[in-house]
Amino acid sequence: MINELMIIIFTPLITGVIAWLLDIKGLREGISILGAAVPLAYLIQAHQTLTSQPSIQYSIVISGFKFEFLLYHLSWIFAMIAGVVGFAAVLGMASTTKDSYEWLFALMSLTGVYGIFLADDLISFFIFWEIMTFGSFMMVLKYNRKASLKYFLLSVLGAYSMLLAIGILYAKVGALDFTTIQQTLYQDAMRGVLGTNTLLSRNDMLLIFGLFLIAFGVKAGMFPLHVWAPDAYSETNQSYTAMFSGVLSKAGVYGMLVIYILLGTRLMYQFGRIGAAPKFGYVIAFLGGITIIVGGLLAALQEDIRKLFAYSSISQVGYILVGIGVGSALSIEAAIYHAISHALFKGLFFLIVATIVLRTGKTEFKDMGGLAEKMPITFAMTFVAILSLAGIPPLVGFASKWLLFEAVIHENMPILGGMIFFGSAIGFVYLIRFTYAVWFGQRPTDLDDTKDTPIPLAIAMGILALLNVVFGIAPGLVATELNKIFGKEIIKGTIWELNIGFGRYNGLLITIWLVTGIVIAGIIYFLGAKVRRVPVTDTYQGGNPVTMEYNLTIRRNFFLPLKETLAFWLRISFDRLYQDIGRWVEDLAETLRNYIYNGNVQAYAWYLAIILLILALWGV
Amino acid sequence: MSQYASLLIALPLISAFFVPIIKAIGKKVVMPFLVLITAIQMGMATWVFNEVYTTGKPIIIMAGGFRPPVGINLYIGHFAALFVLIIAVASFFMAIFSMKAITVEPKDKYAMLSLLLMLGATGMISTGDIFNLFVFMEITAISAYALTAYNKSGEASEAAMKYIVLGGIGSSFFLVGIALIYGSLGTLNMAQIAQLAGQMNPTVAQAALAMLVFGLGVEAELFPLNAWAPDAYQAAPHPVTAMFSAFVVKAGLYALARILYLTHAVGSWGHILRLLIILGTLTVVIGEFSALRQTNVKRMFAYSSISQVGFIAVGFALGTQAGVSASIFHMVNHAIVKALMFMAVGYVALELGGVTLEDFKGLGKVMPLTAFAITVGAISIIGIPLFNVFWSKIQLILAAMKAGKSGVIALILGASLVEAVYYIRLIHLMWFEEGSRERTRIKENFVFGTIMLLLVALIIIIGVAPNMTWNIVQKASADIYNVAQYIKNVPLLPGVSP
Amino acid sequence: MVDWRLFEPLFEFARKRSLWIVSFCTGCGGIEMPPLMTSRYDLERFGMMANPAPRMADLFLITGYVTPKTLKRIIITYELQPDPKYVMAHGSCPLNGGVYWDSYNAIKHLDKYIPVDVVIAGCMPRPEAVMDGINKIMEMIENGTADSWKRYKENYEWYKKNQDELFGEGWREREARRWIPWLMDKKEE
Amino acid sequence: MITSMIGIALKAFLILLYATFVGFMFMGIIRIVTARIHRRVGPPIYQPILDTIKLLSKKSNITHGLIYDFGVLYALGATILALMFIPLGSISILRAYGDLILITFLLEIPMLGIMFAAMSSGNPWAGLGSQRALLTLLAVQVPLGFAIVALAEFYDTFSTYQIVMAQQTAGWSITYLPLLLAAVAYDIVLQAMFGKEPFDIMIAPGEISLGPMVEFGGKHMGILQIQHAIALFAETLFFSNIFLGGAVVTAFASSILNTLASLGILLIKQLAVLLIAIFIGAIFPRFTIDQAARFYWKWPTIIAAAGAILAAL
Repeated sequence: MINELMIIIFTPLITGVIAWLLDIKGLREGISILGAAVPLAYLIQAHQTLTSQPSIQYSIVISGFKFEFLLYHLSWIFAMIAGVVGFAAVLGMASTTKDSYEWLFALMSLTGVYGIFLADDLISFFIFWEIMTFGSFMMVLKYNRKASLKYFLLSVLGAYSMLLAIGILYAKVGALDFTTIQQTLYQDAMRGVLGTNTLLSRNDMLLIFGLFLIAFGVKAGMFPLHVWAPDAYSETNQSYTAMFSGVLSKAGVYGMLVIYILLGTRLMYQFGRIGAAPKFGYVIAFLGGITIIVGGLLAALQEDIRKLFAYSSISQVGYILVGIGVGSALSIEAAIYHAISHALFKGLFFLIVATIVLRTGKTEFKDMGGLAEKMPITFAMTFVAILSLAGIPPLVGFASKWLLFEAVIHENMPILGGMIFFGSAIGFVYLIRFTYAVWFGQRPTDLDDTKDTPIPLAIAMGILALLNVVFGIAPGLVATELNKIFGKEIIKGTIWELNIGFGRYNGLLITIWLVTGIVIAGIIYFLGAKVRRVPVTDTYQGGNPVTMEYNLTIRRNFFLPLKETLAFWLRISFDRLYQDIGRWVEDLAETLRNYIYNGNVQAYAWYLAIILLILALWGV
Repeated sequence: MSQYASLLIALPLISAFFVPIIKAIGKKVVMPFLVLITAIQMGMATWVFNEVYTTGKPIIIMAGGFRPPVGINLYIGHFAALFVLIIAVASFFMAIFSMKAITVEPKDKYAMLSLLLMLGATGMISTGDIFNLFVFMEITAISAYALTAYNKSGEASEAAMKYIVLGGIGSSFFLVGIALIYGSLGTLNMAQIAQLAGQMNPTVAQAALAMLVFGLGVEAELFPLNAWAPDAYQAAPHPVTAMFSAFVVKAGLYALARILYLTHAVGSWGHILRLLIILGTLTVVIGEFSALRQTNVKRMFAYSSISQVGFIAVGFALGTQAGVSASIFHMVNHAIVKALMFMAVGYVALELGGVTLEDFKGLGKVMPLTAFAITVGAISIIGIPLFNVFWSKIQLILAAMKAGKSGVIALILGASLVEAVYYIRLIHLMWFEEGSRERTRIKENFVFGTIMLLLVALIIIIGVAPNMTWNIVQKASADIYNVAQYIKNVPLLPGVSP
Repeated sequence: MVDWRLFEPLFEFARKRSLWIVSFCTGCGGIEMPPLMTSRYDLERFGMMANPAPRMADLFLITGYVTPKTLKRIIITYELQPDPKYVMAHGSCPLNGGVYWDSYNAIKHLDKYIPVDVVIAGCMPRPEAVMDGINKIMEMIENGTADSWKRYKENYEWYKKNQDELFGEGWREREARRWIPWLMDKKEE
Repeated sequence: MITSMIGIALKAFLILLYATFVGFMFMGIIRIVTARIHRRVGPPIYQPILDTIKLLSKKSNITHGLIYDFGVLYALGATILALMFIPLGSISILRAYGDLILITFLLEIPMLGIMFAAMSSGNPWAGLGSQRALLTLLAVQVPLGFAIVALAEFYDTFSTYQIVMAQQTAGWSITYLPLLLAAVAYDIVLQAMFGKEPFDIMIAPGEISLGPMVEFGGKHMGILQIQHAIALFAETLFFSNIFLGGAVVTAFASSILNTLASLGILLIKQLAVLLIAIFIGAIFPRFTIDQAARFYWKWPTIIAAAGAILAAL
């Protein structure tokens, strides 16, 4: 019997390969969508199973390794993120993909993500991590070598760091499955508390933690390892980016949770706490906080839609990291909640960007404007997405952000609190810039015959937009699932209400009163005189007459004052630093080669002599 | 029955000397003859492989019926059976490839030399006598020198010259090492050396081992004894390069590992392991770095091949069974991948007349199948899951970590990052960049395409389902690692001691 | 819809007591505005407020001479204002050309181009005179005679004809285009 | 059930009416006090009401599309929503849900509606004004955030109502050093939230023609006037509640008297907050946007962060 976990994990890959081999237009899309839908269906079904039993397990031995897979509440939630957003992204790709190459690798990365979420031992975790990286890398490679190389190098750096950490753990613990490692390290911590010698030294723990942090930080886009994300997210099929940013970055987040699961107790024992948060978590949280700010500010200064959202993605993942770093049960739940909402709204955003790019063929703000009239459906979706990302009640973005704020601030983290506040404001800032430059204002004449979204994309966006609204109005739906992770009621309240003791949020109530407020405003509005629709040229420009030929909308350098204010900080760039290092390494390599393999046989003979000398002196 | 296995040595040897006669029959028959012989060899190797792995017992062939240590014996254990097969298969594929790839006359010399190369490598792997090992090594080396120079270009002669100088120095020291061992133990039989290794005078043992390692280091391309390799790889005819990478260097590595583990009772064993690890790591790092800015793709692959060899050496030098297993696994995978890639590069060179990066631009449109093969090979070498090299790499890394060599692994992984860079550049170049020259699509040779696809399929099959290969490899590694078993397997003449 | 006629007196009162001014200060009349707004005369007593945006303004104040070039802006700004809107011409120049009576390049009669409710003569009218004018327009609003916006609508053809006679047909488009090359140059710098 | 709902609706209506009225009065007071500082007479206190009536009774209105209308409605709706959550004595309807973070967000989002509407007009001034408004928002967000953090950490609750109740027994927030610092920072932030000098660069009347407001006229502007009034009321009320002790009078036997007394006390506190803002606004010139950002990211942030850290200790 084939286990359902295997079906969940491998269906996308298999369908991807089939779609790639068949390469018949229409058929490949259908197969691929099926490939994304089947795991989702199985996951939804698994929800039933998980109510009666704590987890679903599967294990297999390959190449001397025992691969274990486990579906329990935490992984179910993450897998559902992958399922829903992945499905939507695949639907979107049905409209935007032109060849089967993309299907293969997009679905391969989906398989990778499922594998990561369901893996219950480090080796399968690593393997699927690599599969995911590879799949997404190939998606970028097609569009841009430099971006993909940057992505791949940093990812592989992360992956190798993880491998080293896994290796150290394996060397010390002698096992690779989560359960054993967790128990061993827990016992190790207990040994430490009792004062006996521990299995792993302080330096070991520091090393393992650091390596894992690099590994997961890269994928999550954590500062200062975020530099790949803006390029990689933007230089690929934008429908795929919905998955890339919405789901793949969650693998990094999930990895951070894995740190907690595996090493939490041991690290806590080793390094203690700052205030209420574990010290190691504080590192994550603080880097997350910086990520929010850096990502947000850079997002506001971008001139390319795709880049804006790429940076925005980085910024939003920063929130999640803050939540995870703070490390209380509530904050972790909040972080996961935000992971869900981030996947939903950012997936939606990238599908919107995909639509725009598909229909206009342009990506820069300077070529856009006034599309709201031409693409009303897309704009409606954008509206939902914007409200959600900006954290406007009653959408899901607010519910999760609210939870996160409360969780972080409640743990007495003033500086982090300030950082996340700043982050929410910067969210407004770059969203409005996007809205203004793309949807409003004067429309360049070459966009006059822009069509609205194709149907698969519309369905995909519709799914995500609906979930954005539903999970915002009824946050309890998510909270019940989150509570199952810890097995106790951390977030109380009803389906409409989140109640965490020191704060309450009721999505339904807010919706009702917001509607009431708007109705009141509407009454006043409709009592007034009739309105007349005027064109965009009929605006006040200091009395000057205007025509459509001249651009009235500020499309470039919209936040110039911000740039000026931040001029000092903007000179510091980690991207450049890495590039310099890369160039330096290449030069070194070249010099090295020229010196060593210089083509001179006398020199080569000398090498032999030297080695012989070393052999003699060493005394082997 | 199992005595027929000696034909593995005899057949290429005899047929090599038949080549002039064949030539007399007809010039055109020479290459088909080569293919035929390698095919027969492959058949035999398959049979031997099957025999060894089904019975689980090594095939011991005593030359002239004299039992060792008096007579020379061949020992075709699990490892040898596996590698004899690989050698035969690689030779067979390359023989087919050389039908088109070898254009320079005299082809009969080529056929002869490549048969001798195969013979030498097979002999190195299957011999049970250390002096015999030296002889086979010399056969391999000398035919390799000649084959390197086969293209008769200045570049080729220079490369061959370098190879001869360095190889010559290496083998002379190897011989000195053997002499020392013989002087100390009075035996040349490997099993007996293993038996008696503990009794050796430590100083002599040290010196002898140093010489042996030094000598084999040249063949096994350890840094900095590998200086000949890039030139030779680049200058040699394409099938020869593939053979170098696929089995010649592997034979050297095998010899290194075999001697190393046979003498593990020697007091200074730990030292030599440490030295080997250092050399292996340096090989990896320097090899990868050298490949980084290479514009000649063949040379780039050569450097890459060198660094992979360093990887294997590190695995052997860990001194644990896990390390040996991983190394052998890596050897198998590397042989497959590099055979594929050198063949593909050679094919590109044949069709397009050059192997610089410029020639590779837009290859995906000109020669899609070849480009695909190179891509799969490159991806595999980078170490992506679902491709074969991943498994051996991760096994090796975990083995090294288990042995407490995290620093070394960190260095090696760092070097692997560099590897990713140049392979990705190549892949992007092939598929997504337009060449400066207008080129039409070339109709690819059906046979070569089939061979390449076969190898690609092998890469992916091992990548997706590595279990079978892994089991084979584990048995092979036990063959090398478990010296006690080895001694027991060889029917030493009782009572004969030095 | 609700019949709002019942509330019309309230509305008229509000309109009268809440005149937001958009002022066109090209001429020397502009200098008379600060004393009006500041502590000496303090127009805000009457709920008047200077307002830079014509969309929410009620009273259009033309303070001084009008040239063809400025007239174009005046017309455009006037048309941007929502009804009901009022125009007050300030000083002799808009009334009859004033000292520029024989200038080749000044508009002598503003009310040929847009309707004017109140004209304040004088060169310049002192703030008291302006306040008198404002008082006048307030009265007119109260008794419903400040109906220039209605007149503009009713006699739009005539105003249009006068404007076109002065500037030529399609002057708005032309005027707008005139600036494009200049703006484009600016962009490239 | 029905009766209680009607009761709630009635109460909400009354609160709304009261807030609107007081808000308009506040707007009038701003104008009068500013005038007096300028040594002018100033308009009557009911002037903003007249303005609003005038704007609403305009006979022609323009629109730039659906978002233009919706943004305005959304702004007012969200302001009403925010109002409902802020404790007003003991009579606020949703005070149980009056969460600090929620209210802080709700007080900001009307601006988002206005921005939407303004930008959809396509007027460059509106774009520029929105940009400035957003950057001001960004600038104030840091000290604002720290101030809120300080409060939440000091009282260990996010419920505004509970904070008010705590102040009834323990004294006003500003009597504690951390919260005093927070209050100072918040008050500076309030200056920008009111759109008063020196942080009114976003509307800069002479320079960019009221910025975001440039295209609003007629009933849109009228609705925004109402929104402004309610927002003014809500913001001052929020400040009075969290820093100045709020007001929950229980001295009288009659609940109506209690309510009236509470409202009275609150009104005085709100006026105090408002007057500070007016005084500062009347005597300062305008900061450019980068100056404003640098200012906010320096002193108020330091003050508020100090408050937050002290509160956390």
